[in-house]
Amino acid sequence: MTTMSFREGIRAALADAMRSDSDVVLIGEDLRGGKGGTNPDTSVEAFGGVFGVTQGLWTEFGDDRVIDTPITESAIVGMAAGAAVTGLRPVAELMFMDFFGVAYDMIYNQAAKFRYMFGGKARTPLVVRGIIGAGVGAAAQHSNSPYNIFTSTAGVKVVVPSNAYDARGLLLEAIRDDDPVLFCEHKALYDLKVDVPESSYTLPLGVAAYPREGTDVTVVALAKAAVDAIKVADELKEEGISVEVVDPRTTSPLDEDGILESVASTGRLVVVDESAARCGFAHDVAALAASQAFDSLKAPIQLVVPPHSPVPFSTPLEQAWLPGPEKIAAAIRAVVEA
Amino acid sequence: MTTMSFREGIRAALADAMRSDSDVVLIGEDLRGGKGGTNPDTSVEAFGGVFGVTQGLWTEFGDDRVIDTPITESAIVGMAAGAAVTGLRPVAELMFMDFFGVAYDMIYNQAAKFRYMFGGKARTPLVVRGIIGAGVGAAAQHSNSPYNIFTSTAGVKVVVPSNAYDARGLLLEAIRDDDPVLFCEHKALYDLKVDVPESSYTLPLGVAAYPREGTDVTVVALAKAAVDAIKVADELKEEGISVEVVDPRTTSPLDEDGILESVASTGRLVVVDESAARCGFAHDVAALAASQAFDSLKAPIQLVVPPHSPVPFSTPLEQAWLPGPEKIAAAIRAVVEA
Amino acid sequence: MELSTEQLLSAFRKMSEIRAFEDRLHEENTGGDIPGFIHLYAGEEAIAVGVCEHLTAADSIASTHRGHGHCIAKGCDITGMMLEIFGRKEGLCHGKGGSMHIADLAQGMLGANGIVGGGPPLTVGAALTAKYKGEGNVAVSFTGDGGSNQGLTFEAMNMAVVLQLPVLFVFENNGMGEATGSEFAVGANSIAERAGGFGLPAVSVDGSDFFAVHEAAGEAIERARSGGGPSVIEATCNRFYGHFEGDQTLYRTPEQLEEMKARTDPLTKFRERVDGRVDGAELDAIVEASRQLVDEAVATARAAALPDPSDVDTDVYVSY
Amino acid sequence: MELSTEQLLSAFRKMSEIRAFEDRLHEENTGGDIPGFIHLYAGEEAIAVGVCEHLTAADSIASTHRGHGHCIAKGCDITGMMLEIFGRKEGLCHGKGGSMHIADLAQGMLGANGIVGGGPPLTVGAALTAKYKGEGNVAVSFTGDGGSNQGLTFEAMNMAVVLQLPVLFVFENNGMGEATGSEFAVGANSIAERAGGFGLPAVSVDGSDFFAVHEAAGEAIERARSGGGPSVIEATCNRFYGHFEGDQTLYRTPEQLEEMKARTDPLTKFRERVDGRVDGAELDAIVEASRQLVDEAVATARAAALPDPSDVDTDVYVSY
Ligand SMILES: Cc1ncc(C[n+]2csc(CCOP(=O)(O)OP(=O)(O)O)c2C)c(N)n1
Ligand SMILES: Cc1ncc(C[n+]2csc(CCOP(=O)(O)OP(=O)(O)O)c2C)c(N)n1
Ligand SMILES: [Mg+2]
Ligand SMILES: [Mg+2]
Repeated sequence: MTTMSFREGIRAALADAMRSDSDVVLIGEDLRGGKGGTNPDTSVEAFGGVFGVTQGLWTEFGDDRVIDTPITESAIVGMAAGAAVTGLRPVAELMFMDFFGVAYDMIYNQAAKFRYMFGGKARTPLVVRGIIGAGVGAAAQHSNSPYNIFTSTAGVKVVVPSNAYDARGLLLEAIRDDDPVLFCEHKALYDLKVDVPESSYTLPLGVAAYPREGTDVTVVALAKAAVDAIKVADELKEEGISVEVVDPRTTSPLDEDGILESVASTGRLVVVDESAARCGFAHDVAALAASQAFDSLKAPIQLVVPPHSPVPFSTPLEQAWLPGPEKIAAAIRAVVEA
Repeated sequence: MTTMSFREGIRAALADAMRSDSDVVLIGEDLRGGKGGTNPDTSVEAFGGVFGVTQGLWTEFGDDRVIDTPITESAIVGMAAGAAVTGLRPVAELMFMDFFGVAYDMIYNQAAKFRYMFGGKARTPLVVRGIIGAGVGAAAQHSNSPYNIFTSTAGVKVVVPSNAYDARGLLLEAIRDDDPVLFCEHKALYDLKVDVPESSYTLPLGVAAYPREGTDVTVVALAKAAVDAIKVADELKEEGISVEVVDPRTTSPLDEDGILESVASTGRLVVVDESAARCGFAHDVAALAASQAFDSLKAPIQLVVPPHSPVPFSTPLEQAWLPGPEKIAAAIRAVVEA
Repeated sequence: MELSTEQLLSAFRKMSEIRAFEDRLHEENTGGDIPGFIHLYAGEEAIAVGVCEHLTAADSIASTHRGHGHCIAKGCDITGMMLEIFGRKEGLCHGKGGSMHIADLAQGMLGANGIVGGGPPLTVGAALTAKYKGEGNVAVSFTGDGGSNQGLTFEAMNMAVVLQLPVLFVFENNGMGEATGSEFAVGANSIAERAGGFGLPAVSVDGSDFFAVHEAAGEAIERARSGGGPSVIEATCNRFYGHFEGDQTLYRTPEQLEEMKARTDPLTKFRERVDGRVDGAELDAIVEASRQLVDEAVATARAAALPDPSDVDTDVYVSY
Repeated sequence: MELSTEQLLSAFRKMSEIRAFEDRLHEENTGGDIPGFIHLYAGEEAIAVGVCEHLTAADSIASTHRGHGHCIAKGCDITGMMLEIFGRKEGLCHGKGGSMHIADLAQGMLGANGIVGGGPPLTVGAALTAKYKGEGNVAVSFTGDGGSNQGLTFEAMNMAVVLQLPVLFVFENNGMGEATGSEFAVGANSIAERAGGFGLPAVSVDGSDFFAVHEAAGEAIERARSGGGPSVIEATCNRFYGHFEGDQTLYRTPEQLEEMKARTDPLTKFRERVDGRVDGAELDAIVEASRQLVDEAVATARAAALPDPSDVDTDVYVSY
């Protein structure tokens, strides 16, 4: 065991994948940084990703495998998709997932649908990484978490991890998976450290984690919300409320059985989700429970989601926007008392 | 009263809007058709829209107001958004809503967020029209109904009408509305005729219709699904099952009270929705009921949604994909018997 | 580059097969038995064939909504295609794709594409694979004049130049995007010139002339194979049917169409060019054989089984 | 076009204000009091000012993530901007937007933009309004060298040419997009030449020379106002700080930066050019006044109230 930040976990998985399979290439903007710059020292990695995630990879793997590109997201994702169906195993970076709107056709109508449209003949081992999440003042165009949109897209898988351990294992699995995967990295987690095995490992897609077991209420939460939910669970334990935290880790495939079993055992459900106030991931989980665990439900399902607004810039507004610990605790109390 | 097809209803609303407000302009591909063609008769409307919706409008309103463009959806929607914040009232056509992925940034990060990002100072009276829906063999890239994605986007309104009467009234309202509206036209409805007033009228956004009243079960259904649900309701009446059909008509704003009241009165909910198997509009409505009408629910909520797959081409597959009358009837029976 | 008789016959056969396929589909379609949208390639055969005769199955192409010609030129099975267009279980895509999504990855055919401009970025990806694997393969995208205005297409060209990928962008300028003329929709003076500004060799050729296309494509593909990077070919042409089946083609007059067909039929032009070198009777036989092949494909398709409804949710993922 | 002393002083004042604003933000930022991302415009002042001096509030501009300079040049209130950047309730956008989303529609400033390439399509829309209303107004987009490679930008240029809209696309080529050089990322030989291929007049100017920018912009804007359609200006320049605050700028050496600052400072160059025509002491006073203005803006911002959390869901819709 060693300790890794979320950022380091992702970097480790990329390195694991690249060392073990020469078909894995990275494609994106400033993964290295410095191409076409004026610094005469051509061994410099000027960026290593905007958040430093890919630092060191170009030095180890070189130009052929760490491919810096112009600012041209449709071509980045499209190129990665085309490379994936023809034999590479590309990991494209969209930088901020907020930018999906300039490139989503290459996922939505292309990579996601190849296999189906072509009658099962295509394999598209593509990963698209991107940053999600509010909480750091990045404002309306750099703080979104559109994984609900990705989840609704048939043909892609979606990973939304909450810690370095999951991130590393799931990213390696995603890269080795033969289907397109959208891998979402919450920016507020990058510096968070947890224990992680020294050597390479994978975790299966579609299997939830249970960071806290409990009997009074099930809280389903992902990414930063999972961290908040764990904190709240620990606090409420003092008050005598026993909270089970289910972290699905991947929204597609979703560990439906894992969620339903937990709801069946507690009879109460709170879903915490940053993706959207409408048609979000929280609504998906709530609908799952309301259609398939209805008989075990003892109280209304509680959704802890942001308001139906863009993400505001100023800190007090942003904090009010986020489904943070206080709102989670209030929802748990409400559902336990109901 | 007169009789109009869905197509004619939309055309009438466009004409109503253009006649009454000279700031209304149409922007899209082949709205007229024939520009740069070789036919020496320059008065010809070669297309009038791919489904003939805009036929006659160029003849009446001319080049300045019916603006044919190259195939360049980001620029179409972006231009419309830019025109909207500077004083026009544009109606852009995306042709098939399936194409949103090449243009969505101009909605998601731009038009939808202007007002909020700019502290309430912008008005963006933009309508984006587009075709949705499966059922006519248009296959995986021309049959989607991504209104769940639109609904999850804060800052836009979303209209998904099921008949010519609603379509005409809601489209005129949408054009006169000062916020961006995504207007979804189900292609399987274009030829469907209903009674419509001769002269111009509007219908409010956010108010559901109740095409059938009933006491045993609430069926929430939109667009083509609403037509199917009405048919099923009439059939099941014979069997003694009293079905209330709620057609929200707009998914954002959503008539939450209207839906909740109906669910409170029947105690049973079936949601029929073509948008997605995951994080769809059905899940949104189910979550609404499970969180806010839980105590009146007597049975599990039933979701009638497609499988989590792209839309297949071949007719038997496509029929199996669609949430059609048989599946609606089965869900109603299941929920009534539960 | 002088072509052998065998090469000439092979090219003519492909062009004839495409023509027979499209003419026949036009007839079939009026019967209403084919669901969805059909876009016919008749009139543009010399482009697909002139390019693809330089390619092997290890090279990739990406196509458009108007994809039948590219499929046939790239070696897709004609019966398999017809089965697909009729939505049959044994179609090339098991009935899941249809006309606009025919693909055959084993032949290096990455798919027709319902998104205008969808092909170029994908082709750039295939070219990245080719470059990375270093086996001298190339990738080609076919895009219309309409698609030449899409952001996707422009981005793909810049990316290919920046990474110096072995890719050829072919612009089939048939003068129309749906009902809108390229005269209007392409703001530039020329698609090729505009593309040239992106920093890659770009030429314009008569796309109804197989030999002109074949020569230009040969140069570009050879350059790509030998590490010389991307190129563009704009090939002017005409489509002999409407944009899709059902289009009334009001943007041109019937007389214009007739004149155009008489002047720019790639098959006629080919015959004229090989007159004296190839026996006309042999070409007639190829035309006849092509028709027969397509007739049989239609008969097979009509008689074939439809997919089973239970297959609706298979083939979405490799594993889920 | 000879500029009056008044015009020269006005331009210098704007450039000084921008410089003071950005220098001060750079200092402030090291304190960590400003949330989010900050991109500074120092070094590029001559472009925003050289263009915007031709515009009135009835003309529109769309900007980038590096928007402060465009805002000031277009007439946004400096205190309002500072309040916004500090996330205050009385900021230009009531604290909802922040540095990357400052807008002031009343001034024709359609917004900074966090999406690279986001501005050009919006500008084309503003130009459509201008053309439709027929009052001789124009629209201008500012886009970086990096943004010049986005599909959005290419599409916008083609649309503007096709519809002959009164718009000017300004490309601020500061040589870098984040940490990647335009040398690498722009496959074409030149941004202006590539743009020219789209069918509109395109020139390249020294963007550190106010007079060069001002003259080229004057021509292009005059052409647009009088119905002559769209134009492109590529303005080469340098940014004096990192891509964003926090960037270590490893893609260039400190010596290169110093050399570049000495050679291409637009304010220094301006002073040299007006030497003899304008009194240096007057210019010094402007510099001093600009600093003071910005100091006061910072003081005001620091003292100002934050928004109320209950405002989180206001301003989403006009009505809902
Ligand atoms: C992104 C997108 N926009 C619009 C369409 C509708 N559409 C299908 S084909 C076509 C015209 C394409 O013209 P061109 O590229 O010249 O190809 P051609 O049909 O002439 O072969 C259009 C507009 C589409 N399929 N995809
Ligand atoms: C669509 C999109 N892609 C990537 C980014 C991240 N990003 C922000 S600024 C920037 C560089 C822009 O370079 P350039 O256009 O040259 O402008 P400059 O920063 O030099 O002013 C990048 C890549 C973004 N904001 N939007
Ligand atoms: Mg064409
Ligand atoms: Mg730059």
